[in-house]
Amino acid sequence: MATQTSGPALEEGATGGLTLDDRVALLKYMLLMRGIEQRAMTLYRQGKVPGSFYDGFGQEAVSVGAAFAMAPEDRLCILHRDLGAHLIRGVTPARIFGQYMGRAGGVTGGRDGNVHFGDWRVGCVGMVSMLPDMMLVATGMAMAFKLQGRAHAEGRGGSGRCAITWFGDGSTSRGDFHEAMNWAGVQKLPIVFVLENNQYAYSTPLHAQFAVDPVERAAAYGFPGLTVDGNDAEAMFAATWEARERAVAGGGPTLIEAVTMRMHGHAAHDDMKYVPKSQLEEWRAKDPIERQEARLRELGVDVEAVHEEVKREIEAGVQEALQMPMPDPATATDGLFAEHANELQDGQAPYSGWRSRP
Amino acid sequence: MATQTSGPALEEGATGGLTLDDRVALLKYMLLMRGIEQRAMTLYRQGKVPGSFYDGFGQEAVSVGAAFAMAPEDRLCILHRDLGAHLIRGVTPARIFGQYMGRAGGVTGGRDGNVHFGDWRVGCVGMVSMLPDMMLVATGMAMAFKLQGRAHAEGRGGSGRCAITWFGDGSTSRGDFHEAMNWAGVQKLPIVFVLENNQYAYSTPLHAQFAVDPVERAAAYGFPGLTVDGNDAEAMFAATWEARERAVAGGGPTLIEAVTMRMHGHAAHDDMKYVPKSQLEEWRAKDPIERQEARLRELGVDVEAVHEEVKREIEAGVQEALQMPMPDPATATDGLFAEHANELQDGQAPYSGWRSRP
Amino acid sequence: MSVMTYLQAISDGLRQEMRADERVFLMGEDIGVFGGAFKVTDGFIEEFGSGRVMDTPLAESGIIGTAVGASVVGMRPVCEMQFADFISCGFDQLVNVAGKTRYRMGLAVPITVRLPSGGGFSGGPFHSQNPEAWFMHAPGLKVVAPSTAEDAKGLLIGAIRDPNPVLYFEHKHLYRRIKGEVADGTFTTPFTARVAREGEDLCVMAYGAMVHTALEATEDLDGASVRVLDLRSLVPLDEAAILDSVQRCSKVVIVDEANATCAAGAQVAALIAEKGFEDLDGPVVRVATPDVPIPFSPPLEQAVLPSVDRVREACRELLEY
Amino acid sequence: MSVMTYLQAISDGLRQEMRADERVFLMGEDIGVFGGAFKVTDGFIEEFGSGRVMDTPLAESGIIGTAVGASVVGMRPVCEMQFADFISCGFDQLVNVAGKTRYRMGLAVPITVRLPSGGGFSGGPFHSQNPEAWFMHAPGLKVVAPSTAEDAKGLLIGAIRDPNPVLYFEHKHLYRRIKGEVADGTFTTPFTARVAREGEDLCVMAYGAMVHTALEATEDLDGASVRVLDLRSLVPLDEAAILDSVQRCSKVVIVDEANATCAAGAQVAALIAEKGFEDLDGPVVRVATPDVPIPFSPPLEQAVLPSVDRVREACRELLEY
Ligand SMILES: Cc1ncc(C[n+]2csc(CCOP(=O)(O)OP(=O)(O)O)c2C)c(N)n1
Ligand SMILES: Cc1ncc(C[n+]2csc(CCOP(=O)(O)OP(=O)(O)O)c2C)c(N)n1
Ligand SMILES: [Mg+2]
Ligand SMILES: [Mg+2]
Repeated sequence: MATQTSGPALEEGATGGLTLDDRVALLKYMLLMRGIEQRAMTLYRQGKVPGSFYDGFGQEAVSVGAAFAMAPEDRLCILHRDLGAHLIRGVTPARIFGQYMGRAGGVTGGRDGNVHFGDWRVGCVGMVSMLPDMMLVATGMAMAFKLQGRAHAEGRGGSGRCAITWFGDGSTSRGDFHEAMNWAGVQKLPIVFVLENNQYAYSTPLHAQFAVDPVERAAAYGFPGLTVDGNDAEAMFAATWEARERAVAGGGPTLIEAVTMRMHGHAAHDDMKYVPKSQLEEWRAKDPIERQEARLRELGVDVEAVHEEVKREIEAGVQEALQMPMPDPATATDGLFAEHANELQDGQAPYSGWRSRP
Repeated sequence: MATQTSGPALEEGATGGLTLDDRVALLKYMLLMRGIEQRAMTLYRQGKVPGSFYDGFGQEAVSVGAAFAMAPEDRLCILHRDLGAHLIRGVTPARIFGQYMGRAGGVTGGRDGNVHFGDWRVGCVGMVSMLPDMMLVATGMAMAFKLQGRAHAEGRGGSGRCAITWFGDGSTSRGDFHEAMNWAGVQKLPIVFVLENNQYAYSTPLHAQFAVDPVERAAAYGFPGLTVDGNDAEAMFAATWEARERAVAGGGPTLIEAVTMRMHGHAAHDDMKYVPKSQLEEWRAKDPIERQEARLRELGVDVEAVHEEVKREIEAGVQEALQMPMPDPATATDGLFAEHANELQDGQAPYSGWRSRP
Repeated sequence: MSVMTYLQAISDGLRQEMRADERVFLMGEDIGVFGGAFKVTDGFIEEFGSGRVMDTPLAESGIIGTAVGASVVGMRPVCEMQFADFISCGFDQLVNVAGKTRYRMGLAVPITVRLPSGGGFSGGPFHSQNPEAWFMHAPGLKVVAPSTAEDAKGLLIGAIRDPNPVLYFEHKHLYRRIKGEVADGTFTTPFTARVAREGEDLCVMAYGAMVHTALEATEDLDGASVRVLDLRSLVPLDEAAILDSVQRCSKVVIVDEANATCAAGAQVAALIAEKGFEDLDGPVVRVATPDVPIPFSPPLEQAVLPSVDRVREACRELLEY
Repeated sequence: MSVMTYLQAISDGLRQEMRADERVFLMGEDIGVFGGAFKVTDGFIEEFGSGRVMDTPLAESGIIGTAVGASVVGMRPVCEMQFADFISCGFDQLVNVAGKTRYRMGLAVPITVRLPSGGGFSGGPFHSQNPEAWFMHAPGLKVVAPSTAEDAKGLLIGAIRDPNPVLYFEHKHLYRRIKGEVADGTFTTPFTARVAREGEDLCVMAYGAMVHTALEATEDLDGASVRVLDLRSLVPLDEAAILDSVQRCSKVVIVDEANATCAAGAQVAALIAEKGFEDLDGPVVRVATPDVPIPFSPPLEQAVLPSVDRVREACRELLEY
């Protein structure tokens, strides 16, 4: 049986603990994610976002909590409901809005759309649509860390490297899920797999994807699987932080099942008729942002100030993005092939724990 | 934990029990398989078998025991170490020798070689090389049985249909293994999966394929997995028969791990240097044919007479095959597309239990 | 006869054939309760039930592989890829199992795979591809690609009835843009080319959405009489019709929405260069998408996809040759 | 300089580059302890250890996908497919992840995939394929295919050093049949065509094993002067060298061992028909394997693979044109 964790907040001050600033940061990134996606939806309705639009409304704690646990030198493959992870790594709202609108200044300069991006300058490989291909890419990064002798904490002044990737409940049905899980298990790689169980894959409910919760598979691949409240950013942080610790200590992979709910349609056009009203209501009560706000209010934090700050950042981002030109059609066939190799770079890692490292 | 069965012989007379004739038949098919493969190896050395040559020496009980449990109306995807299953379905030694030698009268008329065959007239789809693609094909058959209302025993005068397929330990690493197991589990299909664990995938030992024995995965797909002595034909029969019974009763799939040993190289050219001598010796003592012979001798069966009969059949088969012409080069591009659809037909099913059915 | 969109014609073809043949059933992601990402199977689960309109796990190899298995025991599966792009994930089962079994074993594999393909609406690199040429280079698979509502229905029913694996490319950008008269009930369209417009000065050859681009580009071309050949079927390729058009027109422009290298158009051009050489009066001109992924942003996407203007320009130049 | 077989040259290229660049490591099934199905990496695990000569699980998608991941964090993976045929199982990772990441994200994916390809020895439908054209139709992948020992080494090192995904097709039937002088140490061969024999009456264009078939077929062709162009690289395709040969010879025969439709040769023919038309004096003739799986039995296999005789016949006919 997989372990169930209810995810108590960690003690402040302890390694892996959260300071008050950290806890506020978790809220801030969730608010940023939600705010950006909501604002983008407006832009979409105004016809400023081409193609279709996907968001992660209701799932903010999953990407924010997990990515918050990752070090600057860690590497990430971020999926389509995980905008928070990009924000934590340091991708600015303006570049994200530019991305959505297909502008030259967007993360991919208009080559790819909506959430199909990733900034290699902050340690991320942009996802492909084919789910969950990125699980193998992340597994390969972890494999390389081991080959390079940079996987383990002993390796380089305490800074072991870890890979992390997210994927959905539906994505667990595809072969690449298996090849990645098995590979990581056989080679005992430093990687964290975050299974984002948001109850649906497009319209398909869980029971049509699997007979048994896939968190139970982890043991059969030789590593731990645990179920975490995916609407609790601090629980997500704690579980990921522990998994990362084990990984860089040579303990191998962890599968974290983040139980959450996709509160919006699969994409902008989806009216979600297939979701029972009661299910939505039940989950609305568990909103991850409200949960974090309640915590912080109790600790005396001025939550409204955080809201204001986030609002300003978003509006500034939108304005900046709206100034970005569309890409030049004359560049449409440039850069298919690289002249020189580049390599993923370290990203931002706002967690206080990384600043106190030796 | 997966169930371990030591595979006691079943009671005679009981449903699913083996008569003395059945037990002799098990020996006979194993002898036929071994004899044909040995004779083919001689033909190979004489340059009469083009390409390369694979055999199932030491693994005869796996295909013979399992296939013996299948009904005429069942459907099979047989793999490359499982010649016994073809024999049980009624493919003659002559057509098999013809197949190996690329003759017009071989099962595929020279289009494909060695064990890459399957006779649709006896309910089999010939394997492709890509392992384990056939697991999905077999799963699709089982899915169709259910759609057609012919899956379950209640369905049509007690004759529910079941699919069966074999695959190796190495093949469990590929995505198609997962997609098939998951699909069969979700849809609770009438299918028996036989994992032929012969300790190696080509030169690769088990620990490089998986961290945990894949029989443990069955539970995570929602159905039973059991480990069977793959060198005991009667144990294989018993486990498969029970799995088939459950399948046609609507109980869903079963994963049977047949533990055995590949006693020859991967193919004719492979000297198996990577296999420790002691491992071979240990397994030589567990030879499946000797085991069945000992049983039958104890019951007073004239085992040598069976040998003689088999020898004659094989020699007759070789002679017949040697008379077959090579295919006509003018036909090389014929038949890429079908003019009419055909459909797998019932095959031979020598088990006495099928004769006593209503 | 009824007037239908291209999309409605596909739905109608499926529905009619399911009514006519109980062996036909549908498999795909979100095709049942949701009615499909493009709503092609909207309402089907109500009429035919969840057994015949099956919401599968997210697993394309699984979809193709199990369809093959079902087809050889008497069923007629029609698989939907949510987007044609995802066929890459079922590629192996398609080219190796579905494509080669008949030749190797004499066992027919009557499956149909529906592939919503093509760009033009900011779908980006993974929702805009036209991968048909991969399968033209994989023996044993038939490949069709309708451009009109009528052919959409007739080719689909023809694909389902064909005893071989047939890849049916339905162009997403035609779904709601194209309308036409479509016969009621069931009928099949042969896997041959169709003359979309008669003409004798030059012939534009295309299939799928590009047929419309070709028609528009050459509607009024300085008075030239331009023939448009809708290939309609890529495997088998209607070589006789192609060579006949070369003979009639002597000048040929081939349009592909797919990436240029080794595209269907390359095969057509190679065929003409070998078997129609003597009839040629000018180079065999190609208009295709350059070899890059299809970019998302409209100015970039428009820069790479063959436009009416590019096709017109190519025809003009060739006419002047 | 040493005389080496084609296979030894591949091994030597790998070994030298692994010595020269510690980021290079190998992944594949049975390549370590066993030294590879064809013994290309025989003895490597002793020299480089099991970390750099990695026996992977039986999982081609896994091999390509993890190689991509390793490559973007500073490694230079070289993947071996046990047979080129099995690339179908890693197809998606290759065309969608490896091929499109640089264009979409500006992130280079420096991986090499070695693909032992080709028939001629009764390998049957799944151990004889020449799937290179699939990848020519997948933007973002480079494709090379040496025909000589020297190029085998130089193209392999070039592939490893290239900052892009490169598919390296090594023809199994050349492994031990072809020998030649090969420079010691490390060197790279440019991804361009090579004139295998000068000539002016006709040019045969080919790559891989078919270069030898072409040379043999035209060695003594009734005194005709026959040029043989070894394409060597399929992506990028050396269009200048191809068009230059057309200009010099005016007659062209293109040989593919791959199935004819949409093969590399179709692209070359299409290129010539468009850009070399004015230089042509006769149809662009193709010799290729017909569109069927490669059969196992020798008389059938020989009937479909392009033979010296078929190439000679095609050249004779064209010379008489
Ligand atoms: C291989 C593949 N097949 C089909 C799709 C189309 N598709 C896009 S998202 C989606 C559902 C994904 O569900 P899940 O993995 O649960 O992720 P979620 O969107 O719920 O986060 C599907 C089927 C895809 N992206 N990839
Ligand atoms: C997808 C795929 N990759 C590679 C191969 C090459 N190959 C042939 S057999 C084999 C080992 C198979 O091992 P296992 O599944 O254990 O079967 P066994 O031969 O031991 O019965 C390999 C790697 C293959 N057949 N299919
Ligand atoms: Mg989901
Ligand atoms: Mg094995």
